[in-house]
Amino acid sequence: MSNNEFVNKGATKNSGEGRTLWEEIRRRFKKNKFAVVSMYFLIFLIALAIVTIVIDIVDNSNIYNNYVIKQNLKDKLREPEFGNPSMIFGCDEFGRSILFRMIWGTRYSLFIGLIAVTVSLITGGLIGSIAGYYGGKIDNTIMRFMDILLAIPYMLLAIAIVSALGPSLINLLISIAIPKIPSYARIVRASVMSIKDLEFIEAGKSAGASDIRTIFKYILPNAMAPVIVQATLGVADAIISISALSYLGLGVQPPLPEWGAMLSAAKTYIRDAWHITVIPGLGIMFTILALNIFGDGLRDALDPKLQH
Amino acid sequence: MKDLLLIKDLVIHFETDDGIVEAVNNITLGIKEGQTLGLVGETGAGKTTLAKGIMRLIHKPTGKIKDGEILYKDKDLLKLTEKEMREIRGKHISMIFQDPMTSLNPVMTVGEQIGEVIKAHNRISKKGIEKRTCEMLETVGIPSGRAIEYPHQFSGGMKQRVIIAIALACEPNLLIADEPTTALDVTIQAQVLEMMKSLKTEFNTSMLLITHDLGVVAQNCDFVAIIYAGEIVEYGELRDIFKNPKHPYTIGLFGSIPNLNDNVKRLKPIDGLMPDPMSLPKGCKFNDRCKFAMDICKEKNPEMVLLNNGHKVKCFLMQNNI
Amino acid sequence: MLIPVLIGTTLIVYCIMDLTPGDPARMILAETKTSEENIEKMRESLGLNDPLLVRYVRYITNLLKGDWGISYKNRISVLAQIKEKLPNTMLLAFSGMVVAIIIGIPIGIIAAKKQYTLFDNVSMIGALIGTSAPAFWLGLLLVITFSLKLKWLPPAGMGQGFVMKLKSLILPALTIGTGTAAIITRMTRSSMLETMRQDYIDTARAKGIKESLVTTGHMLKNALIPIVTVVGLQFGSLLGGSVMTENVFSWPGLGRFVVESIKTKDVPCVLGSVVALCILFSIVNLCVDILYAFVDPRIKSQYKTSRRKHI
Amino acid sequence: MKTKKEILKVNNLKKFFNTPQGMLHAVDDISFTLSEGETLGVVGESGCGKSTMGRAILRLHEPDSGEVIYKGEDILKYSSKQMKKLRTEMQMIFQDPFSSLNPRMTVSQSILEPLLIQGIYKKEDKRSLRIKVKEIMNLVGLADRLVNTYPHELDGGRRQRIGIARALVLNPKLIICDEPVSALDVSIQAQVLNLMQDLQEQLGLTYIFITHDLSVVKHLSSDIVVMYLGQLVEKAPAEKLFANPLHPYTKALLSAIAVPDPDFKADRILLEGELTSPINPKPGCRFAKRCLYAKEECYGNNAGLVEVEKDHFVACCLIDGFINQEKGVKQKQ
Repeated sequence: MSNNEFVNKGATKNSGEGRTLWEEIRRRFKKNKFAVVSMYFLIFLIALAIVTIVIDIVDNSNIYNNYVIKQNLKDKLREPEFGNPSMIFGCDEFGRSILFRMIWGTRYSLFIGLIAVTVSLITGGLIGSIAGYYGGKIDNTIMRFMDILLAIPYMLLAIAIVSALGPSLINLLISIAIPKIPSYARIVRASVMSIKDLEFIEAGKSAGASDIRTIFKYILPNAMAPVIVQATLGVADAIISISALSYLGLGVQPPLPEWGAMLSAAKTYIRDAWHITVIPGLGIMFTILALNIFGDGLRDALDPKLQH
Repeated sequence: MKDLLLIKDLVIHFETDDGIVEAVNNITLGIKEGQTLGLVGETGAGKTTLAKGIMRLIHKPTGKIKDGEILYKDKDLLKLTEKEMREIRGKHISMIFQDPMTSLNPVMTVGEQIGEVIKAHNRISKKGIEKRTCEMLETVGIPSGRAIEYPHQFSGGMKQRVIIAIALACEPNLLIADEPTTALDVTIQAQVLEMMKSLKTEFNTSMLLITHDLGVVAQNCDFVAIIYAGEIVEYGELRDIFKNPKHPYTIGLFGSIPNLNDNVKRLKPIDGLMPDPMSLPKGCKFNDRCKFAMDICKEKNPEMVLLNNGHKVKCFLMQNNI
Repeated sequence: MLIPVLIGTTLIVYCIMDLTPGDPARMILAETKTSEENIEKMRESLGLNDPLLVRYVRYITNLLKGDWGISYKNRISVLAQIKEKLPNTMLLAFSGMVVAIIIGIPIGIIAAKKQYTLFDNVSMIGALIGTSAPAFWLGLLLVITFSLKLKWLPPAGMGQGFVMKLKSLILPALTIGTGTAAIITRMTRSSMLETMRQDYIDTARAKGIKESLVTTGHMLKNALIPIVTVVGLQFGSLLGGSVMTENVFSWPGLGRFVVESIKTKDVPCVLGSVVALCILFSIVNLCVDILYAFVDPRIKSQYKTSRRKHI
Repeated sequence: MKTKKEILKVNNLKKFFNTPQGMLHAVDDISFTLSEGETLGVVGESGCGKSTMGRAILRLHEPDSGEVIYKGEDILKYSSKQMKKLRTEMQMIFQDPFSSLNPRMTVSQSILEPLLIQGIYKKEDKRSLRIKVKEIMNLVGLADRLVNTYPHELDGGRRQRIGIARALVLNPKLIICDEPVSALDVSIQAQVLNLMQDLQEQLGLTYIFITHDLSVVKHLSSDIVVMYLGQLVEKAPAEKLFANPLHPYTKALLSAIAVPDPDFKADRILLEGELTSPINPKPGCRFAKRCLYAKEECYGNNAGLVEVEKDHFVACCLIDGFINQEKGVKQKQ
């Protein structure tokens, strides 16, 4: 006696069959025009950075040497001229075209930012999920240690680390990644704790699922949504920190064309040449603006309860 | 008996970017003076939307009252200005919401929340408000000394009593109760319903009791209206509806509840699912789940048919055999 | 809660600073070009050869006794320099916070009440730009426009006398405040929107009370709780921000002092400053906790449970 | 009547949680027996510990003491490996259709997950997995085309069927149902209750049916147990319990039901006051504070379950007084 007389009766939800979760998210994301535009802008920036690296390898960086590094003092502080392509942004204090330096500089901010965020995300995420899942004493000790790290203002910790280890790229990466670990740990912990008590976790346990399987196959995939959003906003934070450290002279060292370093060099010529301060700053701002809008769009798409 | 409140062809839709939610589709309903009308329906049938429509508390941008009139003492509430409507709310018509846990402001003392409604509707001194607040707390069975406490210091049942005190503080003529006891335990539910019944007679208020529990309706209501997919499908006196229900959906509802007296072994449920308010079927909304569905049911939406002593049914089956 | 956090922070910073290359004794005697064993004697006197932990414990005991050590560079007592510079940083940080609160909270509330209108979109775009523009770059822009081009305000430094001091405070306060104002605006707006969806707002409206009463008595009172948390948290990043702003405006505060002493590997100064800033930050967190109890009665009633769990 | 074979025996099961305010006696010394193919209804108001008891039997919450005898062995002594194997015999159905399914898994993945955990099938042998899923989905009345849909696309009733399918896939003997229909609407509730009854007849399942809805429990269960603040106060066959409730709390509970019949006038026993707190409870009967008949000795000792009539157990020290009083009334009529 099969009971399929209940089967195939009544209307299913109108959103159609087999619409996977990712299609649903993409459909909602598409509706936010700003977010889509900023996503393409970010892809453009990443492509730019990769292209410059490929060019450096291919023609063993002679463009880099004579356009980005070589100084020609006759063009010192030359105003931006819209006619001449390489002079659109004008020249800096050593007569180097700001346009080229900006293009070659994208790789530093973007890639260091991405790597720093991944490092702090993975370490913070691991610590957070262990604290969130096991709770009790483990949770307390970990969270107290995180509170201590959070008690030191972020910028101070970054400056202290980078000055102790010296201003190489790797040390810059570490000095940005480590202070951000507590905030990721806290987000992942909150997300894991909210999921760990849901009934489908108990259902898994009642079928015999082990702790590892529960954490990695059930909890983490569901905990990813808030973490991804935080990661995009985290990259924005990292870029601001890199340029701030370079501005203080502790980050990327001249002559490397990092945007923050360009600003730092520009502050001495602030009276007579406004463009060498404004343009790199705009570069930083638009990148971070794009990341923030993209992050917001992602959060609205991933967060189902926002539907009116 | 005269109608205290008469709703005529009320239509309420929610325009979301996924589509239009047709929550209430031209409902005509009257609430008699001093009587309790039970509004019975399942999730998504539009019960709460109807109640909020009467109070004009439909959430703006998306919610819109498309059409219809709500006549209260020969005044159409939908035509009133916001200021005039505010005088009605709490004074003439007040409302109790479903979940006591979230219906009280957590950062305001219980006494203030009761005093607020008294202050809004009558010009009396601070002393007078305090006295009235304590009176109300005592009538709902809460020691007036607890007026200075905050909602989180009360249990679910006690919170619901505070909410009832707020609603009845200005002795309204009509009390709308949206599933007042669904979130409570059986014994607490019995206490609260018993108290509401005695207060109703004491203040001579008429009541619109919204619920999905037919047992609560049987013990507390004088008239019953069954709502399905935003339409009233059957209306009548309590005994008419319980003793000889006519609409297939109502019959199905009675077949779905386990009955305490006779121990029937197998329930007779209604097949299929509730219709999705964003894509309601053509013709009678119940046709895809109805055992007696005829072709005409799939084409046209039936009219309300008046049977004996006010018993109305919205179904083609009734039309031909009067 | 204060003590373990302080010990933890000082220990971490002490270890980091210990990794800094370069020998302090050599730095102190750099000008005098004395022989190797003089430097060795200096190392002995400063007790630099003892293991890390011993030096740390000695440092902490001196700290509590009020001896915050002497700067390697200019031989002046670290505590004296901190006492002179800390008030400037506090002035900057508090004025920045005041700017942020005055701009952030009202705009956030109005944007939430007038959702989907022009005001809402404009203020949200403004808030987005506010969070995206790096603070130090914003400072430079302000200096260019208001000091160099329009010549209204001094470009850097702290003026003497009340009026001059105030005039020189405007730009740095704006710089440090804008980023925080943006975050507070967005936070206030989302907290208000969340509160507007709650059931007790419907209950309040069903009482027929004036809309203004519903907004102040019910919405604001509840929306304030997460806002207070964010303000407390933001103060930490404000102190961090002061490092950058003081550098741009060469404001004689602790932030600039820390950066200078880090560059010159002046360990006692760095340690002293970090300790001072952490104490300030912890005191602010304490005040936020106390403020919390007034704002949220549920916290007041079970105050013995551990610190706020809301973040 | 087929001879009742005992499938499960629970002795003095205890489960306490320590909270900042003190020790919460969630499940306090509970004992009962369950025979195969039967349904044991567990009834009680919120906070009486019925869900905790269900989870404690399956060791989802590790009980503090007591015995759970299944097929002659105490499963509380089992090692984790033995416990994993036992999962194929005892399963659970959950209450909230929205949080009991993994939002990231399709219907078929959710249903097959227990098989993959127990290693009965490997991920690779897709064909046999597909057949198994179709067979189980058909059994619980789910359309085949729903195989790849996600939970967020389905309504409460269908999600509950997926939960039932997931519990059946390991073909267990005993299923603990924690308020399986409370979150559903009346019409859908009836469909799921009928389905559970069919499955019980088809597969000879034994249910422990936990609910706060008294009319549902009467309809479905053969034996009923009433819980109050972590303790069993009464146990009896369904008809007996409703016909002649003995414990004062059961009487109040049954009189509080809103019977869907206008002519039924219940002689209401309205309980005063609120549920007392289960934290650091004082000895003696926990219902004494709210009981109308409470006497001095009720606060003294903790009366255990006493068999007053055939299969009718009550935990009340004044019970003898009631019965004589009742007998007296019967003679007078």
